[in-house]
Amino acid sequence: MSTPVLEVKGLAYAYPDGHQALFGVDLHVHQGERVALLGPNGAGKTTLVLHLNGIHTAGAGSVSVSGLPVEKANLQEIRRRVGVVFQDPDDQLFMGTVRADVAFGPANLGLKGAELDRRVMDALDKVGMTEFVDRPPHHLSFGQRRRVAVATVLAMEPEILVLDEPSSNLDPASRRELADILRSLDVTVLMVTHDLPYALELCPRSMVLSGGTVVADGTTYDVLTDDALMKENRLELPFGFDPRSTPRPAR
Amino acid sequence: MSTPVLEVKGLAYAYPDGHQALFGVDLHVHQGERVALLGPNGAGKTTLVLHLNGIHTAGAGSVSVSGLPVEKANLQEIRRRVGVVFQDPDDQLFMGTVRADVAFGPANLGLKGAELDRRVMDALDKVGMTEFVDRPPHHLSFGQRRRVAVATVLAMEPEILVLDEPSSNLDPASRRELADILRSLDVTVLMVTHDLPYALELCPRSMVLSGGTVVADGTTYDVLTDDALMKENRLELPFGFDPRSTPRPAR
Amino acid sequence: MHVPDGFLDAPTSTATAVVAIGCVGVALVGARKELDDKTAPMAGLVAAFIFAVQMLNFPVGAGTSGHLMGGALAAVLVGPFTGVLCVSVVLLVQCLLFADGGITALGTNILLMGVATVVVGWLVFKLLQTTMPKRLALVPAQAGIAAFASVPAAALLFVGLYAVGGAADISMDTLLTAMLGVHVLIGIGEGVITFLAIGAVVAVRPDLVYGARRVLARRELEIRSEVTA
Amino acid sequence: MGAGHGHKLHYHGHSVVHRAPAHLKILALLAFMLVVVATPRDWYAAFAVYLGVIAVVVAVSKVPPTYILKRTVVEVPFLVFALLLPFVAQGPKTEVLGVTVSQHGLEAGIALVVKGTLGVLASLTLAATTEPQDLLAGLERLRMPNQLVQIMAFMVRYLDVVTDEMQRMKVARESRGFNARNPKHWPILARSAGALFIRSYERGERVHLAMLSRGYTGRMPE
Ligand SMILES: Nc1ncnc2c1ncn2[C@@H]1O[C@H](COP(=O)(O)OP(=O)(O)OP(=O)(O)O)[C@@H](O)[C@H]1O
Ligand SMILES: Nc1ncnc2c1ncn2[C@@H]1O[C@H](COP(=O)(O)OP(=O)(O)OP(=O)(O)O)[C@@H](O)[C@H]1O
Ligand SMILES: [Mg+2]
Ligand SMILES: [Mg+2]
Repeated sequence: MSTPVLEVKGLAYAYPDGHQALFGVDLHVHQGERVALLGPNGAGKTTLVLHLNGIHTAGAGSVSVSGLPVEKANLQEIRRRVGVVFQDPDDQLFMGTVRADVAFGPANLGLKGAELDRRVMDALDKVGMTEFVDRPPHHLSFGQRRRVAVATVLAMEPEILVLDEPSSNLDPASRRELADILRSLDVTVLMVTHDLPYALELCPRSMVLSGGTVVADGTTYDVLTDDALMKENRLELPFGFDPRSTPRPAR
Repeated sequence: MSTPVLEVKGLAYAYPDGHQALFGVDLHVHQGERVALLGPNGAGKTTLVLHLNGIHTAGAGSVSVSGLPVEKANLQEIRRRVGVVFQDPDDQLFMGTVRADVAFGPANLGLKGAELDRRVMDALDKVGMTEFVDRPPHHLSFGQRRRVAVATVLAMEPEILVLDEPSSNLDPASRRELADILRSLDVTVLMVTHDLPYALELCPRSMVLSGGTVVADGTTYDVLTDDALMKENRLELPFGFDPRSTPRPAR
Repeated sequence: MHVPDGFLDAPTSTATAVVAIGCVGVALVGARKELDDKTAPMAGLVAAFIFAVQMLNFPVGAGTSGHLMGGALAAVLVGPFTGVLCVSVVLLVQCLLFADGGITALGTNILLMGVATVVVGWLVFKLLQTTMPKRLALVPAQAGIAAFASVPAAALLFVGLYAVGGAADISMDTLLTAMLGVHVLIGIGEGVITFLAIGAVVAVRPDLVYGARRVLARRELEIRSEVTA
Repeated sequence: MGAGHGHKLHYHGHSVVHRAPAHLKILALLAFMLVVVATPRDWYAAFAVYLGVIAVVVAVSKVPPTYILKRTVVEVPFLVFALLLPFVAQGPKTEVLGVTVSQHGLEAGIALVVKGTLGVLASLTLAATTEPQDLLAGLERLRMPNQLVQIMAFMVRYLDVVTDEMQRMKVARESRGFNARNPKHWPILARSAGALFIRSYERGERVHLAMLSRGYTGRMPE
């Protein structure tokens, strides 16, 4: 098999205040896969995600992206390849206007002028936020900020998209549109979510993180229908939803 | 009919930067009702919610709570009666420890000592966060912060609970537990949500806000099965969910 | 004690400017060891905080204005060299954007509030650290005492500079008594605030306190091997 | 946190003075003040000319003079000092309006007021016509060492973060029945100040990391 685009081995991490969040995580994601990362609140999902582009530095174990170890010398390159949408859009948006914010990443990659403009408007168009291009991001509604946050990362056209609960606070149509966008892109996707039907719809494969380790890894259908596993990890299917009665999604 | 506990008449509001978000909102909520507030991103839901305890001041129209107009003289009393869970937990939590944060509200109501302690631990117990009582809230995971944010409001035992997307970022079990809590309390609930199955499960009545006005008000079942209305307001049922095939929830 | 334009005569102002530039130069070299990717934002925040603290400007008795200085706080949080840089940046911003302290007196101000308080604060802090047991819990108190000591020290330097280049010959005794009296009071406030601020940071993010790094224990990570499905 | 959408002292405008490159404005301010300070204290005519120069610049900039005058209050503490000088200084005495004061102290006090006021007016004119962002760029062009530029850039940004977090905390407190007018609540304010420090730092740190995640290398893209 080819080298995995994301490879995490024995990853452990403690926050500066001494609280340990990861206790030896192992995972592989291959080129073009769409993988859901499930698990209860406080499982360590966000902590794991923030290792994938070197925001946190492994306390033990290793992380590599397309064979490149995540370490100081490679950070520039790795951050070009891995785009992370944070769980909190307020952590992601910092410029004075939506346009400047979305342009920030591509401009750092060296894009300019019309080309830069096209990238910005394309990305905003995808998330349906073109009309807000000259507003300050912190004057938008929460869901609008989330959409802009997604656009800032799409505009960089990364090879690997890591999204931390991208669908939360989105209205139902935006949620579906985001799924359409992710399906239409030819990139590897790792998506943290608590929305199990969404995971089933979008990601053929799922991993369950719990208490700082990976406790399950398989097809999303198998994970969602494993009642014992689900119960142990605070995963429950929502009211009125049964994966057994839905059409098996196409890959 | 009795005086409504929440009464909004012709409410209009523009943000300080000149952007108008509400264009004449009318609504009534009666004692003991549980009402869902649906609508697309940017519809004005959060803006409306922030009028209900006087954080924003009506630009035109009026808001009253149990007959008491929301104005400076009544704010203290209104904030005792109306508990608001903000959309962003970071807006809600500000003290150095979870305990201090949850105790803050009841302490302002004059509670002390053992009584105060009981309130705090009760509220944290409800959201399953007792073991985090001495951690700083800003060092918790997003979902954990959301749960503490809910606890800070529960601890005040308000008569009217207003929740802005309380279920986002919660793991599925916590989401269900929150529904159980809300059902078990004898209070009036107004809940903003994008999670339509959750609205159907929990709230017999729904209102749809769109472009700053109320465009629909009826039973949640009727709203969710009105295809034209749904489509117009970016409301879509999630993958694998059909209200027609679910058991009608008990009131 | 932001000195305005024309308060000291031209030769004194020039001399202090030269000394200040020298000190900032030394700090720039020294700070290379202290400043990295993660500490640059910290230095910025410390500067912002000192800025806010110094805005609490209250006129006091026999003459000058008094306010908190924050030099010792900066030294303990980000290290002495970066500390000098932080306070200097604050003074530069105050001078250019708020007209607080004259542009021709910038050197004097940096010397008084940037260099003197940081150096004295840091020396006292180090002295306390070496003579007291190595315990994290003691760091805030040590910082508080250092902060208290740093303020009258700066006042003393101020009186010295005024004696050399002051515009009017007032009795040095009067000035000295007045300045010291006032600044001992300010020093108490400075000490308490520094104690509280460092205490708050040490409690949840001890790694952010430069002066606490020596006493931070290394933590062992636990690995849990679980059977993966 | 908007990256530098003005500060309290900036008066939005598009005049020549607003548009002039910031580094030239800083140099001009410095040169102007050096001349002012070096002027002997009894050349009153010269000071009148300096004041005229400032008045012309302010007029060209179209910043309302009252806008600048209102902000000269930073000077007050030193005015107090200047007013006291004639009474505490030594040397030959003279009589003004029937009060015996020190001749030397009187002259020094007047000079202090005159020079200090010119300095404050000139600096405020710069502040009113220059965005912090431009000022930063100007200092960079003047070869201010990179470490100082970085600290200042973060400081300007953090001032926004801190105000923003402070505002959020205020709303949160008030929603839960808090009323800051009561002094018995001060300890709570003190404790939340500690939380504010960490919170602002961590928010700023996360934003900084978000910038790095999008390829930031320490310099804003054009
Ligand atoms: N800044 C921090 N400092 C200390 N501990 C933290 C910090 N952030 C998170 N933690 C702790 O680390 C653990 C893992 O947190 P993480 O944010 O990774 O959870 P998560 O799986 O993303 O949860 P959620 O679904 O709620 O977002 C939690 O127990 C949390 O309390
Ligand atoms: N602080 C602000 N300043 C200016 N405009 C704002 C501000 N906050 C929100 N808006 C605008 O007001 C409108 C309503 O925003 P609001 O936050 O109420 O939407 P919402 O219905 O809560 O959306 P969401 O589902 O995304 O949370 C939006 O168009 C938004 O851009
Ligand atoms: Mg998370
Ligand atoms: Mg909202």
